[in-house]
Amino acid sequence: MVDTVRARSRLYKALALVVLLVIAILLPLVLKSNYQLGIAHQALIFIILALGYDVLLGFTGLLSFGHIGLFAIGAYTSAILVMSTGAPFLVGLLGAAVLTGFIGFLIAIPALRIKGHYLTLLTLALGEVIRLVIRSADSLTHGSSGLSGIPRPDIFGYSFRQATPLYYLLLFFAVLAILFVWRLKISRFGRAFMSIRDAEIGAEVCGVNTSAMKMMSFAISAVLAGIAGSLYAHTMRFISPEFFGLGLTTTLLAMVLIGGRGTVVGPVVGAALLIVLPEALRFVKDYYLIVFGIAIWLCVIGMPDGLAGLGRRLLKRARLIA
Amino acid sequence: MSALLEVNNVSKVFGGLTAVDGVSFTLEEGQILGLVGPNGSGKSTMLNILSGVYASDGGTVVHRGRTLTGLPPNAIASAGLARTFQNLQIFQGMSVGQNVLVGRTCRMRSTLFGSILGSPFARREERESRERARSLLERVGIARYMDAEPSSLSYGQRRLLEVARALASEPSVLMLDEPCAGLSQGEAEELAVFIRTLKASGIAVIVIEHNMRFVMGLVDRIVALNFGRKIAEGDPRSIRENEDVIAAYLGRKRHAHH
Amino acid sequence: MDTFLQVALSGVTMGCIYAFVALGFTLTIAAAGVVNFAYSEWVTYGGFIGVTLVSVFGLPLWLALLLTVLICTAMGYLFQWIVFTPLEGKHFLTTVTATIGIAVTMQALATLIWGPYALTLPTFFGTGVIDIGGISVFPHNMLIIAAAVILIGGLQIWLTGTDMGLRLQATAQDPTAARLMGIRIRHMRTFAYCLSAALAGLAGFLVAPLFVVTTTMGFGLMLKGLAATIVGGWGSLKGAVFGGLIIGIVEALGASYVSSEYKDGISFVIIIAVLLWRPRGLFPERIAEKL
Amino acid sequence: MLTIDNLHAGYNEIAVLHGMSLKVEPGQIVAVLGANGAGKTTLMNTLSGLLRAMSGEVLFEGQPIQNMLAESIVARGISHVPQGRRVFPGLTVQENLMVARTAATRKAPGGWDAALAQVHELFPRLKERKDQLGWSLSGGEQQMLAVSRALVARPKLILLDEPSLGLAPLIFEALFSAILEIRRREGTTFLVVEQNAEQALRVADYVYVMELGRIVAQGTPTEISRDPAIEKAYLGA
Repeated sequence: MVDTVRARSRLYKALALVVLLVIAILLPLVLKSNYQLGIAHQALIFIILALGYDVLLGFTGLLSFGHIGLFAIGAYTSAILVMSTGAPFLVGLLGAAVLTGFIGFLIAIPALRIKGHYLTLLTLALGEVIRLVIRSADSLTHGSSGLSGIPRPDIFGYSFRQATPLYYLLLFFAVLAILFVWRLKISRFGRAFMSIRDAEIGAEVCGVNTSAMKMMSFAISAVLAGIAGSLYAHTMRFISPEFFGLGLTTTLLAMVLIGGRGTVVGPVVGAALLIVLPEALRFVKDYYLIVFGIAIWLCVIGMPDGLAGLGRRLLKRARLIA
Repeated sequence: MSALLEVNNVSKVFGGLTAVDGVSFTLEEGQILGLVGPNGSGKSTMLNILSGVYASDGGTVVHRGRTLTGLPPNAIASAGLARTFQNLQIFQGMSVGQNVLVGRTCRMRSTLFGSILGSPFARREERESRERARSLLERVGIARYMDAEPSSLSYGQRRLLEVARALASEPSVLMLDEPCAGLSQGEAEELAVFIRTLKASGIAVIVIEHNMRFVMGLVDRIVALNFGRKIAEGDPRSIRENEDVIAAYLGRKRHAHH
Repeated sequence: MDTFLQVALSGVTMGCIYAFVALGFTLTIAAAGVVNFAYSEWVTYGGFIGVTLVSVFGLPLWLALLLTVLICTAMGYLFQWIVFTPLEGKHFLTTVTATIGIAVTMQALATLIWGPYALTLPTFFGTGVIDIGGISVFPHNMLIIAAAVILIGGLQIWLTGTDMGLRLQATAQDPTAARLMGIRIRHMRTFAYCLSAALAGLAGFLVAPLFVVTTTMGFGLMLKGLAATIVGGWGSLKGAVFGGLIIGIVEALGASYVSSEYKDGISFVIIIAVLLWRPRGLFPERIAEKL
Repeated sequence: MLTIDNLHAGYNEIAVLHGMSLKVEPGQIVAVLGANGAGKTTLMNTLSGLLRAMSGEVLFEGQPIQNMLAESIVARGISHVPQGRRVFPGLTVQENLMVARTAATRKAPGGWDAALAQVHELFPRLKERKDQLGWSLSGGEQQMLAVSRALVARPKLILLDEPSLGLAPLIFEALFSAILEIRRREGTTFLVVEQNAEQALRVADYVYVMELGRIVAQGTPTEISRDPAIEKAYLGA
């Protein structure tokens, strides 16, 4: 009985995913302007970034305020590699992923000893220092005026200059990221991450090497941030240090929390929602932020598990009634 | 023949207070050992040292000829020492089945990429671990909650979940910290029966427990602590009649122990 | 030497402001266990309310200062009631996120009310400079330092010399034991929020003439306040004061002898350096050893 | 004075007390004995209002108090000396006592000065250490301070939770004689839960034995010390 319920819920889940994917594939047919496609581009990039943040925050329970710093490093690394050495896009992307992964790994070393709010403040300071360094390394980054004219992705001679092909490229990466994080979650590594989040000492005596797992979690989330950064640089074609500030950290945090931390669908929905919503509500921009802040507050108080948790609860109730 | 676990002269100091003071005892294969003593006598500290949660300030712990002293908890778990907690350390955000699977971590070998890409080895390992987790949950009688959240379990069932999780690492020594706290009389009796089946399957057990009725009826041997020191060791009958133990519990006839 | 003293004096001035901010931020952590990331906005509002009272309503500065502190206190009372009560006893992650949300709302609201442009507040003593032993001193700086001495000294006397002060300390140190002494910890917490908000108003008002009032003013100050809590000890009121002064002085010296370009980075470097050296800050909290 | 009837209580949804009933008469010293995990601290925390009762009734001077807040119960005249003492670590001895003042302190003859003098007379050590911070006191001194904090509130009933815990025998003997002295002078009633049976049996007027959240035996100290129930409660059948 239990097994059939499980199998059926799995089937529904798979079906929902296929439907979503089909919608995502057909979306460019509906989106008329490059402006609308541009929003879709951003949503896809932030899905990757939020998924990586969720690995750290939602799975492993580590609150970093410096994640945007890694995103920035990814963006600048890729842009500089491609623009100043003429390397192909894929090399820039790879370079960004490797460098951010390495830096994530470095951040993890002190993070093993520094806990709770101290870790949050350390990462906040690191993120700001990264931004200051980018701003003052004029010769490489053009300082606060930013880097412009970053070329669009070009893979084996095929240029993703047009908005629609670029959309499919980003969709491809986002789907890869979703699959990766989903497989991670149901693997022994994902379980180890979550056990650290829920009861660190319990995890240790269960044989989880908490140090190694925290490092891995930091590195994975950093690699995803690096990839997202690279894609951002080559999609927007302009980056500046001001963009990668603490305001963006807040937005990222809200994406994961409103969507539902510790889940795969949560950051996807959260990122899409928080990119599309302000654009849709552009005419009330100032009011939007007022409502947005209160919504964050309401979410953590009233829906601690985010939209994903709310959805699960509603489904359960529906099943009980049926 | 050397013992399964040898604890030699172990000490632990917190600030100025000596919580465990030169305690030694041995545990044989398939034995059930009770660790008793009044509040603050150092039992929990002892268990924390054995499981690696605390580093000891002196002495050695030797398991099957291998010195465990100074190893981190996860290495001690791999060596075959598993434990439960008095104030439960359940992974609340994971299903009951996943909780038990975490207990198997130290027996799993698949790599990150093997797991993500679903290599044949990783898939087989995952499947086998799942089956083992299910059979362990069946043994403690909560298999039907495999996909439920731990919060839907009763307090007693959560204790059993921790036992199943500890057993998932295939330990040779299982350490239970106050397994009866919060259990009804009936549940405690069921637990005693279950612990005896573990003994029958060759697992040695160390139990810390305040419920003396439970301890006396279950264990083969008792080590009694007071003020961090071992004050008596022997079978349950001799412990119950031991003057020092009675004094430690009831405050009668105090000798110069401290 | 004179330049050194000059720089040190301006460092002490800013240090006093940081101390106010760190103190107010720490008060709610100590008394209610709530980390209030919206504190930055409370400081901002202190500045804006001050400007409004002076330039729109034409109130004299002293009255405006008094009213600003009063309005902020009322705001603190209202906030603890509506915003923070649901957060008590919740996880650090929850309170941080919720208060960041509140900060976003308050900042957007400030932009809506006062606009995105910088506003200015005149000082009490004009822009003149007085000369004390070869050092030129802005009278406003002296006012800030005097306010800090009076306020922090007064707070110290109040905390240790009055029933209410002792009860607040008891609540911070052990709320359960405090309840057993018949202390109404609810009232103590409400009071801590009001005091915290009053300090924010004061800091915002006093700092305004030194710079300009913008919607991000409080945020910059709070980052310094955070650095102060790391240096002085998380949750410690004394630590907040010392930490604030140290950050202010180090920052001023660094800006004048190293590079003013990196002035804002100094407090971040201090945070990183201190935490790498001592993972739980310079003066770690006592934590329970038992499982 | 205090009547507990069929009390059920515990933490979260887990009951620790399964129908406790006991009575304390004015001026008595009543001891509740039991091994660890019997539910003694849960009983104390429920009486002082730190925990809500699940069901049952607690009458103090004829009034139900089981749903009152800790702050109001202190005002009614019940002071709880918690397990582990819980002295305020960052306050001096004097400040710890000042914090414990209530309306009753002021109303009593002599007010605060008399209360302080009484404490200093009972525990001269606290007078010597009056400017020392709470955390720097020894265990025995902390226990004296914890009892004194309760005394300052001029209560009718003092709840003592494991006063002997972690104390050397000589020190808690001194503590118990101080308790007898307090009762002689003020007529204060005491409810003491203890693991250390011998000491409690010496001073108590009436004794209850607790096992797994229930009363399993009661009587005068002489009756109880002969009762096999007590040894059973501690050492198993």
